[in-house]
Formats: sequence, C-alpha cells, structure tokens
Amino acid sequence: GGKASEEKAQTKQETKETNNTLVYASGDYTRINPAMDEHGEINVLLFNGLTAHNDKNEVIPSLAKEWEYDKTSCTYTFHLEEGVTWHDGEPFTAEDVKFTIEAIMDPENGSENAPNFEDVKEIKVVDDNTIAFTLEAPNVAFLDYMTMAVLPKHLLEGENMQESDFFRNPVGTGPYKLEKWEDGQAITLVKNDNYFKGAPNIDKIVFKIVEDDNAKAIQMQSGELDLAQLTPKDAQNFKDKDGYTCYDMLTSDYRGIMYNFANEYWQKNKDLIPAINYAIDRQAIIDAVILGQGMIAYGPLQRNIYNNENVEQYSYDTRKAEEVLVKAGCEKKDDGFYYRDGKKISFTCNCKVGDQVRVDIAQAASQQLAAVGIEMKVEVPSKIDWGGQEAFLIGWGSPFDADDHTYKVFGTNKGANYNSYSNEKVDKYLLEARQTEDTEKRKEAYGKFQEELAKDPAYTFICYIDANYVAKSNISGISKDTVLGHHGVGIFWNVAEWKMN
Amino acid sequence: MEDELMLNVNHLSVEFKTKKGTVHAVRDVSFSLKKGEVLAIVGESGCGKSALCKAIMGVLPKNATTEGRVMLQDRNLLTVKEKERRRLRGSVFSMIFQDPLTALNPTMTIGSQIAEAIYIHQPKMRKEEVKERVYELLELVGIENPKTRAKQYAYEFSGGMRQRSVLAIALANDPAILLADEPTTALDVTIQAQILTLLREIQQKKNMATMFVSHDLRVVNQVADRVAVMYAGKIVEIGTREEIFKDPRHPYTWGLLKSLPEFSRGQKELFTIPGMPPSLLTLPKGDPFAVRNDYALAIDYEKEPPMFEVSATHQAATWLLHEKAPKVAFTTPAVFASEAGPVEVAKSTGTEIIRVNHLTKEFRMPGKRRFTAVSDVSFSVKEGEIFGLVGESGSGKSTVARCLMDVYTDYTGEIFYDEIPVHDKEARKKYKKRLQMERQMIFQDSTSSLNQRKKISYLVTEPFRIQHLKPKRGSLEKEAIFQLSYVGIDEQSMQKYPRELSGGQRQRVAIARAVATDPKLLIADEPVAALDVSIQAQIINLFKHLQKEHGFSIIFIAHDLAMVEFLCDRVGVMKNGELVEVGDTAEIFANPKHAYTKELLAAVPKIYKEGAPCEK
Amino acid sequence: MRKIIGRILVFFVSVLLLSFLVFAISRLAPGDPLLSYYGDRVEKMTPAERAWAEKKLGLDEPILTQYGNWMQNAAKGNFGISYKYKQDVIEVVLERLPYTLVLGGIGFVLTFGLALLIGMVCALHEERWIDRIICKVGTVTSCIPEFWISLMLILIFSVELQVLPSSGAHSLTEDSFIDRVWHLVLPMTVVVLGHLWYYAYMIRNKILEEIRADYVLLAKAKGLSRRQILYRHCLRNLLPSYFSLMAISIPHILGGTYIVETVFSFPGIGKLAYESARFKDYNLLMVLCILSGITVILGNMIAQAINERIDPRIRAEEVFHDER
Amino acid sequence: MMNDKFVVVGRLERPEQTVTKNVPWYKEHPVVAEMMLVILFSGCFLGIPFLPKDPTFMDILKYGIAPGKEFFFGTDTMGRDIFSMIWYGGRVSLSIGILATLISTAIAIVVGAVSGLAGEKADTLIMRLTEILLAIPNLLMVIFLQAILGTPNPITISVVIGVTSWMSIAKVVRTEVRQLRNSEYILAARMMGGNFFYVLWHHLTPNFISSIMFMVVMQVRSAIVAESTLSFMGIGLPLEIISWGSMLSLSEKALLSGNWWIIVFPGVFLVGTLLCITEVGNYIRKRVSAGDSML
Ligand SMILES: Nc1ncnc2c1ncn2[C@@H]1O[C@H](COP(=O)(O)OP(=O)(O)OP(=O)(O)O)[C@@H](O)[C@H]1O
Ligand SMILES: Nc1ncnc2c1ncn2[C@@H]1O[C@H](COP(=O)(O)OP(=O)(O)OP(=O)(O)O)[C@@H](O)[C@H]1O
Ligand SMILES: [Mg+2]
Ligand SMILES: [Mg+2]
Repeated sequence: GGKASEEKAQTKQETKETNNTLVYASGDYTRINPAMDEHGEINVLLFNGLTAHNDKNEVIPSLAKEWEYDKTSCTYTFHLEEGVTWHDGEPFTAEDVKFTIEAIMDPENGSENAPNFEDVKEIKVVDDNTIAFTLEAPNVAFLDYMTMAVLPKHLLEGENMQESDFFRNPVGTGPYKLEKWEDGQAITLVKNDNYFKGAPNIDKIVFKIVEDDNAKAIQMQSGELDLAQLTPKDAQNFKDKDGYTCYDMLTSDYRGIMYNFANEYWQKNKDLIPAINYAIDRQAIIDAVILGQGMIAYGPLQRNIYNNENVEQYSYDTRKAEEVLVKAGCEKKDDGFYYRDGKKISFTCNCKVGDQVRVDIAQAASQQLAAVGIEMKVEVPSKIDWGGQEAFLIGWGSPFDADDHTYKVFGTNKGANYNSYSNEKVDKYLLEARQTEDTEKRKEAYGKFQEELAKDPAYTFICYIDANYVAKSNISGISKDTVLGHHGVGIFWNVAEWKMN
Repeated sequence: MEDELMLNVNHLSVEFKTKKGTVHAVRDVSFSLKKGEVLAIVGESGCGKSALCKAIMGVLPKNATTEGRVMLQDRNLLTVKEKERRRLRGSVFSMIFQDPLTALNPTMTIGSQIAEAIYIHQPKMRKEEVKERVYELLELVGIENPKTRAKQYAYEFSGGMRQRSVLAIALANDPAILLADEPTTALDVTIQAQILTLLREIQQKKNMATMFVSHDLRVVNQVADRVAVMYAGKIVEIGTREEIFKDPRHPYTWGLLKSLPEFSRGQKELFTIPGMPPSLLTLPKGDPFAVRNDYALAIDYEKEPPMFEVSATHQAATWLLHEKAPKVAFTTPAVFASEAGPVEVAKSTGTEIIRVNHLTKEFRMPGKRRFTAVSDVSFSVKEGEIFGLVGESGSGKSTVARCLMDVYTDYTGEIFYDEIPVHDKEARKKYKKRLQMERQMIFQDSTSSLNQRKKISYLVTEPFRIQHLKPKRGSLEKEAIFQLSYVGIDEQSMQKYPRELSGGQRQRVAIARAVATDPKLLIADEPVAALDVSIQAQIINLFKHLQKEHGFSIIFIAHDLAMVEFLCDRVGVMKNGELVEVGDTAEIFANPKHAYTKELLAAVPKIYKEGAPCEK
Repeated sequence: MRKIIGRILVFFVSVLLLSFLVFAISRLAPGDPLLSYYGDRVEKMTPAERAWAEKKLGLDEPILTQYGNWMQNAAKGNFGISYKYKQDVIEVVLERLPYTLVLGGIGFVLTFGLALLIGMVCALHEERWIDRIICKVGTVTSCIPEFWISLMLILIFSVELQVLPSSGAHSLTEDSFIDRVWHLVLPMTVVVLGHLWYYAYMIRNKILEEIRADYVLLAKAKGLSRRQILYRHCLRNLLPSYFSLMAISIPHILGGTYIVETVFSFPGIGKLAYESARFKDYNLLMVLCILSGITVILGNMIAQAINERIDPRIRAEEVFHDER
Repeated sequence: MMNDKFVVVGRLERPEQTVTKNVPWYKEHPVVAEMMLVILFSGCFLGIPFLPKDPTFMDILKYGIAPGKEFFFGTDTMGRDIFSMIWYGGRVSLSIGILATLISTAIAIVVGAVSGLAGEKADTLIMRLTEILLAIPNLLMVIFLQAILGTPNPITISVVIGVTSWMSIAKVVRTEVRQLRNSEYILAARMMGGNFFYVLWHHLTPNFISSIMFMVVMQVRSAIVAESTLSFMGIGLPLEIISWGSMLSLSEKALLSGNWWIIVFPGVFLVGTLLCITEVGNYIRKRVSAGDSML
C-alpha cells in the first residue's frame, strides 16, 4: 500500500515536472547521422539545413537567410545567418556546409543521400557566410535538398563518417540539444537557449524508445507518453477520450504494386497491367486494412500541388479488367484464371518483412485479382532480389517538391528506379519540370508526366495512408494540415513553436 | 518383571486401496509382545509381514487404512495424535527396514543419518555429545573405525555394513520395542550370522521387546522366543519356538518346515508346498490355504477356521484341530536329526563345456588404483553338470559369471566354451550367434533383470525377437504360453507386468526367458537368494528338472550352502577373488579342507539340533 | 588438480569450437551483413559498389581467413565494431549487459526459487485440490504467449490501477535505486511467469518421485515430520536434478528477454542478440554468442561440480563406468 | 451331517478369484481430454471439406465481425471466417507441432542415450557439444537450416524446428539413462544380442519417457509458436497457409481493440489442446510411476 501511494505521488510529481517535458514514442536509434541516413525524425530537432519547409511544404530560409540563382552557370549562392553557433559554442560557418555536402557526396562514405547531390559540380566557400553550389544542370528541387542537416566540421573533420563517435553525441545548430542518450531507452533533448531563431517553448523533449505498436497505445493511455504515432485501429480508441487530441495527418505516403520490368515476365505481359489496375477495389482495401484512414491512389503526386486529376484513374471495374485481358488475347479456363499462349496469368508479389500493412494490402489485392482471373501470389522473402523479382509492394512518398521521389523513381536508370521502368516521355517531362522554375511550366510538365505514367503504368497505385498521431491535449502548435512524408515522418517541423500548458 | 506386557495388538487389519481393488494385507491379527522377548513372524513373501510392522510403526503409505487397536501400555497407537506418534517413533519403538540398500539416503553421510535420529528426539543434546553417541552406536553394531566410517556414504558401505548402520539408527534412542523386518535376507551367510548374533546380544543387553520378521525358518530358529506364522494376512499359528518346531499343528507350518533342503536330503527333489500364495485382493471363501493343502477338509472351502488353542501359549487356525476332524500327524523332525548321507550323483562323464584357465580381472578404481576382483581362477564344467560357485558377498562370483558371458572382455587368462576360445575377439565375432544362443544367464535379482515396463509375454519371447528367430511353436504368443507353462506360470499372467507377480513368479519368468532358446550352458547368478523358502524349493526343483530333461550344464552361484549341497554336482569356493577349493559336493561338505570353507559351513544356521535351540 | 586443469582445458576448447561454429554458420546462413551497416541504401548499390563495400568490411575473403583474422584480433581483445551501431561491440554490449544481468539474473533466481516452492507445495498436497488448481493454472499460463501477458499486466497495473510504470529501466526524471526496482517489477513478472511453470512442473514431478523412495520410510520411522523429511532428505536428493535443470535453462531465461525488452522498452542484450542474428551483425553476434556460450558451459560445469559435492554417487560413477 | 465337512478332501480346483476394481474404467482415463483430442484431430484432419466457409477467403468488407450465426467465431481483421481458419490452421499447426516434436524428441533420445551409455570421455564430449549447440542462437540455426532445406513447407519447417530444439531434452535423457544403464535387464538384453536401438527402444525409452513427458508436450507448443515466428521473419510457410501460430501473431494486433474473438478463439484452442495433451501425458506418467507417496 505504502509503496503504491508513494509511487502514485511520484507519478504525479513526475507529471508536474514534465509539464514542460514532452515525451514522444520513437523508434530505436543506433546513431544520429543525418548525412548518411535518410529518415530520422530526430534530425530536425538537433540540426538545421540551409533551407527548411513551412506548413505547406514550401521552401523557406533557415541557416541561409537568402539565396540567389544564376541560371546561366546553374549556381546557387547562399547567404548564411550570422552569429549562429553550434551547441558547443563554436561558430557556424560556410566551411561546415561545404564539409557536410562533400562528405555526403564522397562515395567512400556510402551515404543514402548521395543521389540528391549527384549533379553538384562544385562547391565554393565565398566567405564565412556565403557559399556557392554549381550544378551540372538546372535542378529546381535543389533547394529542397538543401534542407539537408549541416554538420560541424570542427568535430568531424578526419573522422569516419559512418563510425565516428560524433553520431552518438551529435552537436548541431537546431532548437534542441542532446542531453543524454540511454541506449535502448530514451534520448533526452533540452532546448537550445541560443537557437538562432529564438529559444523554443518546450524545455525538454524525450524520444522514448517504444517500438511495439501495442505498447505505444498502452503507454499513451497510461500517460507515460505525450505524443505518438499509432496505428489507425489504436488511434480510434482515443477519438473521444478526454485530454487527448487526435491528429489524422495526411501524408504523401502511397502504396502500390511495383512491376519489375527487368524481369522477362513483364517485358512480355506489360499490356496486362491496366487489367490489374481495374481489378483492384481500392476503397475496400482502405476500409479493411487501414480502417478508412487513407485515400485511393492513382498517381504519385496526389498530395502535391502539381497533381493532375484528369488522368486515367483506373477506378474499380472488373468488366473493364476482363475486357483488357480478352483484348490482349487471354482466355479464361475452367479454373477461373486467364491464360495466354497456354500459360496462366500469374506472378508473385513480394512484401517487405515485418510490415503487416503491406502484407495485408497485397493479400487483399491478390484475392481481388483472383476474382477477375489473375493470379498474384504473395510472398515475404527474407531477402529481396531486386533485380530478379516479378513484383513488389512498394511504398514511396515525398511531401515536398514534386521532383523528389519522381525524378529518381521513374526516370530511366535513376537511383531509385528499382523496377527498370523506362519511358522516354516520362524522362523528358520529368527533366523539363526539374529544370524550370516557372510554376506554370512545371505544372504542365508534371501534368503530362502523370498522364503518360497512367497510360504506361510503372505501378498499380493502391492507396495513400494517413498518419495517425495522438497527443495530449495540452500540447498546442502541432500543425494539422501539413502533409507528412514517408511513414508519417515530419511532424516536428515546427517544434520550436510548440507549447505545453 | 519379565512378563511385562509391552505391546498388545488386537484385531488389527490393514487394507490398501489400489486401482486394482482393495488389498487385504493384514487381516484381524492379534498378538502380544512382552518385554525382553523376541517374537518372530514368518511367512511367504506378500503375506503381510511388512504391512503389519509398518502399521505398528504408523508409517503406512497414504493409500492404507487400518482398523483394530495397537495398545502400548494403555494407549491405542492408532488413535493418538500424529505428533505424539512421531515422538514415540524412533524413541520408544523403532524399525529396521527390509532393504538396507535403498533405506539409507544416498546423499547423506551415514554419521549424519544416525545423528539425525538422535537429535530429533533429544534436540537439546550438544553437538559433541551427539557425535560421541554416533561413534558409540557404530561401535555397538560392530563397525570398526567409526570416526572415519561416519563420514562415508551408503554407497561406500557393503550390504552388511549398511544393515548395521540401519540397526544403529534403530538403536539410537534405546527403544523399548524393535521391529526388525527381514534384517538379514539381503545378506550372505557369514554376515547374516554376525548380524543375528549381534541382534540377539543387543536385545538381551537392552532387554528390548523385539519383533523379528523373516521367511527363513532356520534364522527364526536361531533368534526367536516365540514364533507366529502368517499366511495371507492372517496369523495361522503362534507359539513358542519349541512348540512351533517340534509340534507344529498347521499344515502350512508343516509345509514351510518340509521345504527346507535339509528335509529332503537324500531325495531327488525338494519338498514344496504346491501352488502359490493367493492374491490379497479378493480372498476366496473359506481358508485361503485350502487350495495348497493336502490335508484340506471340506469345511476349509466354506469357512475360515478360527484359532484353536493347543496349549496356553500355542494356538493354530486350522480345522484339523477341531474335535471332529481326523487326526493327521506331522512326523518329520526326526529327519533333521538323522544325518542321512547325500545322494549318489551319477558322475557326469561328458566333455568339458567350459574351461577357465587363470582368469584374472581387474577394475580401475579412483586415482590410478587397480582392484583385482578375480585373480587366477581356473576350473572347468562338464556337459550336463551342475557346478556350484559359493563364497561371501564380494568374493568375485558375479564377476566370474560376467566374464564367462563376455560382459567383461578385458580380463587376462583363457576361457573356452565348447573349445571356442571366447577370450579371443575374432572367435567371439565368428561364433557370435552361437554364443549368444547357447549361453544364457539368470540374474541375481529378478526385479531388476525384468524391465518393469514390459509385459510378461514380451519378456519371455525377447530372445526370439532380438535374434529374429522363428519360434518353434508357431507364433510368439504360443511360444510364450509354452515356455511359461513349462516353468509353471499360467496363461493369465501373460498380460501382466513383472511388478504384478510375486518374486518367485518373476524368477520363473526370468528362467523361462533364459531357457527359451534351448541353451547348452546356463549361468544362474544367485537365482534364489531373494526368494522364500517354499518358492526357493520350487525353483531348485525346476533347475533339477531342466537339467535332467535337457542336459543343460549349469553354473549355479549361491551363498546358501544347503541349496548348493542339494543341487550341485561339484562346488567351487571363492574368497577375495580366488578360488580356494574345488571338488565334488559330497567331498567338500563332508570334508572341507580350506579354513574358509570350514568357516562358511559353520556359519549356516542349523535347524533344530537335538534338544535346545542352538545358540552361538 | 589434474581434473581441474582438464576441465579448464575442455572449457576453452568448447568456447573455441563454439566461436568457430557460430562464425561459420553466421556466414553461411543467408542474409546481408551490408544491410546492417548501410541500411536501406544497400538496395540501391550496384554490384561494383557492393563488392567495394564488402571488401571494406573484410567480407570478401574465404571464411577460414576471415576466422583467422577475427581470432587474431580477438586475442588482442579487439572484437571489431558492430555493423549496426558502428561502435566497438564490447562497448555496445557492456552498455546493455548490466540490465540483462539484473533482469535475467534476478529473473532466473526468482524463477527457480518459486519453481521449487511451487513444486514443493504441489508435491506436499499431491492430487489434492490445491495441487490440481496450481497444475491447471500453471499449464494455462505456460501456454499464453509472453507478449500477451506483458500487455495484460501493463493494462492492469499501469493503465487501470496506475500503480506501476510500464516501461523503461527507470523514470525519465529521476534515477534512484527504488525507482529502478519499481520499474523492474512488471518486466520481471513476465520473465518469471514465462518460464516458471515449465520448471515448477518438472521439479514437482521429481519431488513426487523422490518421496516414493524407501529412505523416506526410514526417515519417517526415525520420527521426522513430513516437512522435516521433505526439507532435510528429499530436497537434498532433488538438488542434483535441480541444478542440472538450472544449467539447461540459462540460455532460455537469459536469452529469452527479447519480447520483454521490446514491450517494456527495457534495454538489454536480448534484442541485440535477436537483431544481430537476424541482420548479420557478425561481430556483435560473435561476442554475444561467446558470452552466452561461456555462461552456458560454465553453468553446466558448475552444476556438475555442485552435484558431485551433493551426490557422491555421481563422483564414484564416473570412475566405475568407463568399462563398457 | 456335520461330519461330512471334516473329511480330508485335499487340494481342489477353485475358480479364479474375481477382482472387483475400486475405480471404474472411466476414472482411470482422462476421458474428457481424450475425447476432446479425438474431436480436435478428426475435425482438423477430416473436417476440412465440411467447413462452412473458405478459410482463406478474405471477405474484406466483413472484417472484424463479432461471432454470430454467419461467422460462428467472428471474422478477423481481413474478413476471414475464424471458425474455418481454426480447423484449417489446426491441421498445419498440429502437424508441425507433432512432427517437430517427434523429430526433436527422437534426436534427443538418441543423443541422450548414446551419451548416457558411453564412457566418460565420449559422454563429456557429447554433452559439451550439446551445450555448445544450446549456446548458438536458435534464430541463427533456424535461418541457416532453412536456407539449406530450401523452399519452406510444413515438413521442412518441422525439421528445422525439430533439429534446433532437442538439446534440453537430450540432457535430461542422458541423466536418466545414466541411472538406468546399470539395470540388469539392460545387461540381459545385451547378452541376448540386442543392439543399441533395440535396447534404447524397448528398454530405455519406456523407463525414462515419463521424466521427459512434460518437456515433450511443451515442445508441441513451442513448435506451433515457432512456426509463426518463422513466418514473421519471412522464412516460414507461404502466406496463404493459415496456421494457429499465424493467427496468434495476427491477434497481437487485435489485442487492444475490442475484437476479443480474434484472440480468444485461437488462444483457447491452443491452450485447450495443450491442456488435453498434458492431461494424457500425465496419465501415462502416473500409470508407470512407482506406487504411492511414502510421506
Ligand atoms: N503401498 C501398497 N499399496 C498396495 N498394496 C500394497 C502396498 N504395500 C504392500 N501391499 C500389498 O500388501 C500385501 C502385503 O505386503 P507386505 O509388504 O506386507 O508383504 P511381506 O509379507 O512383507 O512380503 P515380503 O516378504 O516380500 O516382504 C502384498 O500383497 C502387497 O502387494
Ligand atoms: N564395475 C566394477 N567396478 C569396480 N569394482 C567392481 C565392479 N564390479 C564389481 N566390483 C568389485 O569386485 C568385487 C567382486 O564383485 P562381485 O559382484 O563379483 O561379487 P559377488 O561375489 O558376486 O558378490 P555378491 O554375492 O554380493 O553378488 C567386489 O568387491 C566389487 O566391489
Ligand atoms: Mg516385507
Ligand atoms: Mg553377485
């Protein structure tokens, strides 16, 4: 009894103290290395890039207060904020920027972000507060990529960019600095009073490592967490609970079946993809698998300003699907499946280990396809053979510039084109859009790109998945309307403005 | 006060509830025990002797129920509180258990087990005092070097020493009543004699009332003042020693006495009580002994006889004592007295079936030491001969047998079986099948030589199964029935497990298994040591019969010299691994040469010499 | 003395053999060590880049050479870096080891303490209602996945009653001894519950066998009470089996904390072990295997040594039976 | 006529004593458990054609429906009929559970017996090897073996699970065999020419089976659960094959939602099956154990 009440008092005391501490349920981190690793919610709290995004995902100044672009030489010149210091007090300079980007570009380091800077030709430090990037070709998305966190040269020079100790004791310029890191338990951040945009409101932010979805929901209930991304099913339980606010955030995160054109099967049967597109009842999948927390997908840019609605959306229509098949010369046999040249229309779709949502989507789709007469087997191999597989349940999404996750995904031979998709027109439109700053022109180019992609589908788009965040109601400042990225990353973009009362 | 009554048992019954039904282990038993007196309880295995002792001690297992009264002075032990009983246990009366091998805790030193018995009842005693007392007790029971011995474990003790230790535990608190449950059955003759003398001495010194349980009348004759004979849970005859041995009235007692080999000396076969003791599950109507009783009266099949008084001290429960019954006389004691010479055995003239030359077998011991269990033993056995191997426990008899059976092959010396040099590996390999078929062994302990988890029918036909032989009588089943009926076991027992049979029956099964493949040589390692006299006789007769019918050669290992004398053609005497004397049976028994043989012969308890009980 | 040296020798040979086996198996089993080092980026690597990356980590050489190199470094105390954590493996492990030692170690002791207790209670009341109930409840609990137990406990004690914390090794704000103990309660309960019945039941059955032995009768005849017999005699004879059981169970209990660590956000090497095996973090895997191997082998040796002390027959038996 | 009774008639044949049993037959056997097992096994292995629904069919709009007339046990998150899944999945799970257990038990018995019967040096060698195997992470072994065996199917999965989980039982078997090997019936069988496997199967196994019974029963559970872990890691059975293990791991997700039936039914079936097997195992153990408590 005594102990229990003591504990209760302790929890209370804890809540009082934590009034200004925000506890967030995070995945585990083995290191904090924004230069090498692509995703990382925590990066934005510790580091800044030269640019940043606002609530509409437009590029705004950050460490760079302004910049110019010289069209002829394809050169961006950034003017940096003055008087910015690292968490350890050292001044921030253009050298740091140069160091960071060069480290990323260095193939020795094997950075995940290297493709973003493929076309950087030269980096020149003009003075302490000015730096110039010369590109090989125009790239509108470059400003987007300059959101890349800048690392301190004075701490990292000569260090191994993969293995350095720095990445467990990161020092940045961001609104929060690392206080302590307890392996496997929590990463505690305290506010940076010298933050160049003004000190944030919340004193402490704890990234508590809670990897299990159920545990997240439970700890949210027990009050041990203030903010967490939950599964749609768990989030629903908090809808009408006092003291909690649900944030059903839109994301640019979509799922679809990716056809591997390096595989002979799709080289031969490319004409059947539209049939598959028609045969999938996307709404049913959304309702069953993600409890309606999502949107039907027909293209990669649906959450983007450049979205083109007037493309073939392949709405669910089994009759049309069968028409496509018959037209392509397939015959339905007694077993209910279509055959062409005596061969069953049948392929295997792989899913990534450990992602149940993808498995469920694939299985549901498989069944819907079977109803039409197409066999899609679903497998979860322990190791994925990217070159050889037939299909994959892929997920992409970038909330930012339309170039991100289109150019490198659908462009012929580009870095993230995992399925050897190649369409000259697509390449052309993507390049066009990338190289012009003119919004109208870009809109047109992306519009055409989408039309072309719909005609010659690389994927069967299935759905966009919302991210369900639940927060204690005393947290204010979380922006509801921002479109988040892959896996719902990005909620902390304006953390400096959050408040707890 | 010599005649002070210590214990009075009135109408005591013990029942065990089992899955098979209720076992009536003790039925309506009444007797009394006086101070300083030794009451012996005799009877065949399973007749309820141990159950009776345990009931008096109050240590029956959970599934037992008792009825009647056990009066200690004026208290009924069956109704006093458990706490009080616990106090009495070990202090006022204590018990020696049947099996000293398992009764001692294997993981505690002997000393601490004795000490425990002391301070349970005298918790205030100081440590040194307890220690002193432990040494004193060990010395009392004749264990030398008590100080070092106390620190040893049970496995380091020989059987006799273990039994002494158990005795020491029983004597720890100078009990008024000692219950000794077959304290010598597991021991060999010389040790047995020592223990009996010891018991008698201590009993007289401390003036304990003693209940002495045994199935061996010779032993009983040596220690008892009064004797009670039990059959099927009941006391059927009770009287002083003289009365029982000189003037027995119950046909069962007659049977027991007659089954002793001494009785049949000069005869072809031993006398046996026909049949088997009844199962105590459901007893037949009338006298359970009737079916084995040549003198059974018609009434025996209808009504159980009450106790008839023969004299003030002598009662027997048989209708033969009824005034209307015909008078049947028992006239045997004379036979014991007349030392009829041994039968002339036809000297077997066959060829040698086995020849052992200079057999030596060493065992490796902890820390490079070597222990010679058999040293330089040479002898031979002729075809159709029964060769007896005697000697005290640990003298290497079993080791010789095992060498003969190739269990140990790392001996030195030579062994020829039918001119096959079995000490040679190649030869063993070459004649493997023949050797396995023609030589069979019967083990000392039928309980452990039959797998408890297998049915009798399986066990008997095991040789056929292993060797994939075609049974001579068609199916394995028929073969099993045949073999079992040959050794006198009925078909019903086929589906039973070994533990559901009596010890004698088990030994018969083991014999049936050994002879199933018509071996030429049978090695029997103390096949009757653990059996009752009456059953022993049956088994011995069986051996005789087998040998006559089939002409087996038998190597018969035993420590009961009377049996050996009766059965064997030739005898070898072993001591400390050496064969000290070999010769014709008659020769050796009449005229022992070696000092050890003489000692051995002297240690055999003699049944009824002229006049008074034989005392040492 | 020779015996001791012999045993130490056996121990080292065992550990060496273990290290080789793990080394070979881990490298022969499918899976991509580059994935733990480079993360998802591996997917985009060209064959040339892959080859380069493998060379950099020294994975391109034949297994035997690799093992030789590893041995050389290990002999110098250098066990390499963890591919995933990019830190010295020893550091990675040492950071979490204390937690596992506390959780697994205390869990181990508690499990076996309770198992003995329950076994005795059941055996004392054999076939009576208390025994029956414990047996039924025990079997049911032993079938419930640990994962469920964990969440149920959290739901009850953290969410509903709000008396116990549901996660972490200590509070975020404070870090006192009591606080740590308090945070151990639920994870420990799960660790114990997950294994308890398995061992309790085996111990129960062993005791039941033990109390059927003849020496119990003699002890009873001496005037000992049921409890005295159980404590002084049966328990003692039970210990060899008990210690052997403990030795077998070391890897189960120490290594079986993966789920608990995940659900309770409790740091420990269970998760490391799982992930290193799954994602081929070779160096980490080696160190963890050798660590667990040492505990297992040592545990068994200690159990054997203790048993020889308790039951002299084991000691004697060893000598008697090298004949057959 | 009194005198007739006192005539010596000697030994007479008497009818065999009829034994009245204290306990009726149904009390000796764990009847309920045995019946349940029969129902379960026949349902899983023979009942599949009679199932009301196709267990693999995802009626995706009817997900998470509570038990009722149409779906006896409700539907899961993907709209499959849990009732049908249970019987269908039981076939796979029980086969794997039992096959894997048989394999691991067989290995354990052989290894344990060899070690138990061997001399000191060989024994030490085998036991240390067993301990080494015990120390290698199970997961690693599983991945390795699965890769050797190739495409997973229930049999390879059983083999993998079986081959990686025999060590503890082997150690217990070895201890038991060490005690049993001095029995004379072993010696007797050897003298009659019985080879190792004969002695092992007919004489050793019946005697130590009771002490490993519980471990063996629990092995069934472990195997069923292990199968689902393998699926989770992508080296298990193909997705469309339903098993209790996969149902259980799916139900983890349903744990906090109100869909209790997704958890409860597979759980009850698994626990129930194991309870029944334990009960039967217990019966066997008791039948062969030695008499009554002395306490
Ligand atoms: N615990 C028990 N449960 C059931 N039956 C028992 C039990 N103990 C003994 N019996 C039965 O009771 C009867 C008497 O057994 P008891 O041990 O008293 O015989 P005994 O005369 O001592 O025989 P032996 O000379 O073999 O020691 C036997 O039929 C035996 O099977
Ligand atoms: N395996 C063994 N290892 C070491 N010593 C042994 C072994 N077997 C027997 N001995 C020893 O060899 C000696 C002879 O034993 P053996 O069993 O042959 O005696 P025995 O005459 O048959 O005795 P008993 O009448 O008790 O059966 C004994 O001292 C015994 O301790
Ligand atoms: Mg007895
Ligand atoms: Mg012997």
